[in-house]
Amino acid sequence: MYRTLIFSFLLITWIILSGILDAFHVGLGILSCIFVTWLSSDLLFSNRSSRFGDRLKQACRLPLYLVWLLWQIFLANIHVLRISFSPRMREQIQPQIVRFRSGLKSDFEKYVLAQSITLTPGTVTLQINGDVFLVHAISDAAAKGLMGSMADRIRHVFSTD
Amino acid sequence: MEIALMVAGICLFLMMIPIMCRIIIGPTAIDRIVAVNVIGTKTAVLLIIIGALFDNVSMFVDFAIAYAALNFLGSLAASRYFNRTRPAYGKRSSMEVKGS
Amino acid sequence: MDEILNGLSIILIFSGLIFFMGASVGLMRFPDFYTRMHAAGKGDTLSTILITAGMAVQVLSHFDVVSLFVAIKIIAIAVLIMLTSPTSTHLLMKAGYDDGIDPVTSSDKDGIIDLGGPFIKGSQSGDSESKVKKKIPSKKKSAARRNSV
Amino acid sequence: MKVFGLVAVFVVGLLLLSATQDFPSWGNPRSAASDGEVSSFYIEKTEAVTKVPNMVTAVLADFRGYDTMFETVVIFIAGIGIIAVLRNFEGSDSSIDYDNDDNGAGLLARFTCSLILPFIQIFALYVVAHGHHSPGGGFQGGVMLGASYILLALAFGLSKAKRIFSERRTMIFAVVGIFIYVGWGVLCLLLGGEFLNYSVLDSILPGDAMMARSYSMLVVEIGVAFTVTAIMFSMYSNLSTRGRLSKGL
Repeated sequence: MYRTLIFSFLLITWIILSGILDAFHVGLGILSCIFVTWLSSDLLFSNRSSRFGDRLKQACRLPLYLVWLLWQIFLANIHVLRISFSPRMREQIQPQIVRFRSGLKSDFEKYVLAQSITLTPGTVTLQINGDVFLVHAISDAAAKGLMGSMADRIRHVFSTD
Repeated sequence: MEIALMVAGICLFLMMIPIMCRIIIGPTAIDRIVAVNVIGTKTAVLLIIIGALFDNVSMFVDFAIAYAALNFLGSLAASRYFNRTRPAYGKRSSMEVKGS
Repeated sequence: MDEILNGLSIILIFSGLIFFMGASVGLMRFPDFYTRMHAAGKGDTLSTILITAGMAVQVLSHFDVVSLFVAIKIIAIAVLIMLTSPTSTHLLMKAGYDDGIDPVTSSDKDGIIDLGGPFIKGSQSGDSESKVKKKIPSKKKSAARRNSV
Repeated sequence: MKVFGLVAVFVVGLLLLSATQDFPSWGNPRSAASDGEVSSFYIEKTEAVTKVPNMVTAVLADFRGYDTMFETVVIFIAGIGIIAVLRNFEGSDSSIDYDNDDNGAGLLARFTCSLILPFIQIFALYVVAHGHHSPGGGFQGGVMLGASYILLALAFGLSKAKRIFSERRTMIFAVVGIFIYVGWGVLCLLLGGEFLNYSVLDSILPGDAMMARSYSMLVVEIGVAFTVTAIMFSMYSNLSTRGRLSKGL
């Protein structure tokens, strides 16, 4: 079932890449997609136990989160831009290493949280040990921002209800 | 429009110069790799702009995808190399790593 | 219509260039490699997203199926970089941290600051301790002091 | 020693720069490269004779098929050479368990790689299959496909990549690539043409003689891609483990 899904993803990718829609090239595409599905379909969707309805809900919630994340990335860049052009830069940054527990269960949630932390204001994930995140923050404000709503939002996106 | 793209490409190239300075002055090896990584990402973008200038984006976009993917491979390999060779530097101390 | 799309794409491309300028200046000016990583990782991603979005709008300005596919490919580059750039930032920073490059910290912030957690509402464990900052003394305090701002 | 190297590089660079004065000026239509009989033949006849829009691919895989075949063999020999120099069978005894030490590059790298890897592979196959229409072909696609397995080995540890690309299978792939290429040429011989003269294959392929050449180029490129992929991965795994083929980079 998941293999079919992966196959259709890959076929869509092929058609977008190829742009030639005659029988010969689409046939080659189908062959290649079967080949790649056979080779590496175990890489996508590491957790195969969840039902398709849950997946669908998650897929619907994810774009909303991504839009919010894009806005946060924009803010992050304004932040870095202001710091790097300010003449008194050394007073504006308070580099520090903080750690916290996220409370997220599955690995993929942790992955999304770590990537989001790296993309958003002044923080970069340094290490993940089990549930404990070690984060390098560029200023006090950025470190405080870690306690915001991000983990909650991710929890909401990947919750099964 | 062509002039705007030309200006954008030239600006992109000029802004790579400080990053190249960072590659030269270091001071740590990882600084240099970060700078190379940034230049690699921007080269992918620059390839698209060049494609638009030559009026052949559909060809250049393939190069850009390949470049972006291989760029990630490079930084992944570099980070694993530094993790692996850590015993060569000895224990955690900043002095030995600098200038390497 | 064409003018609007062209103008939009020029605005996107040049705002991307401004962010890239921030990244490149930050890469020069920041004091240590951890902070430089912030400039590189973030400025790079957003400027790439903006410039590629601008180019996609530009390609779409004469609309047909082929240019739609090309635009999707350009957006795919942005997605690829959005996935890989934070990962490589994290990996390189982790490699530096494991290698023993000491971060430059402000004078009252050396060591690791514990923020507690978990930050999920309704989570049962560890709430009593959450949001209590406590400092853990660093083993290499002297080294960190030497580097402090 | 560094200064000596700098001087050597500088002198050689000056020599090369002085040689550029003899080049024809940029875009000169009367230069030797574009004025000759051969290149004008390629430029005028390629699309008519082979039905391949991309002239470079046609020259590479059809008109100069011998050249490309031996380029593939050169790559194969390079891989064999690296194995001959580096492969260290002493380290592979079971007393030292290197594989346990190699657990990849962490959670983030694992997830990122598993998200982008299938798409990189499909992109590589696309590059192989569309050598006729866009820049690309066997060498480029093979490099991308090999790189995808290097990525797998870097992110998940070499043992995971070796599950698909064991040493034996790598060498079989490399040989099969060359075998496809040479075998296709021999097939031409058997059907009464010259070696690598694809136009006689129209009796077994659909379409006329020109389409047969077009399809044959695809087959040949697939062979090249096989060899390049296998040798790329073999080179990486030998170089990064000092020939032990365990414990990754």
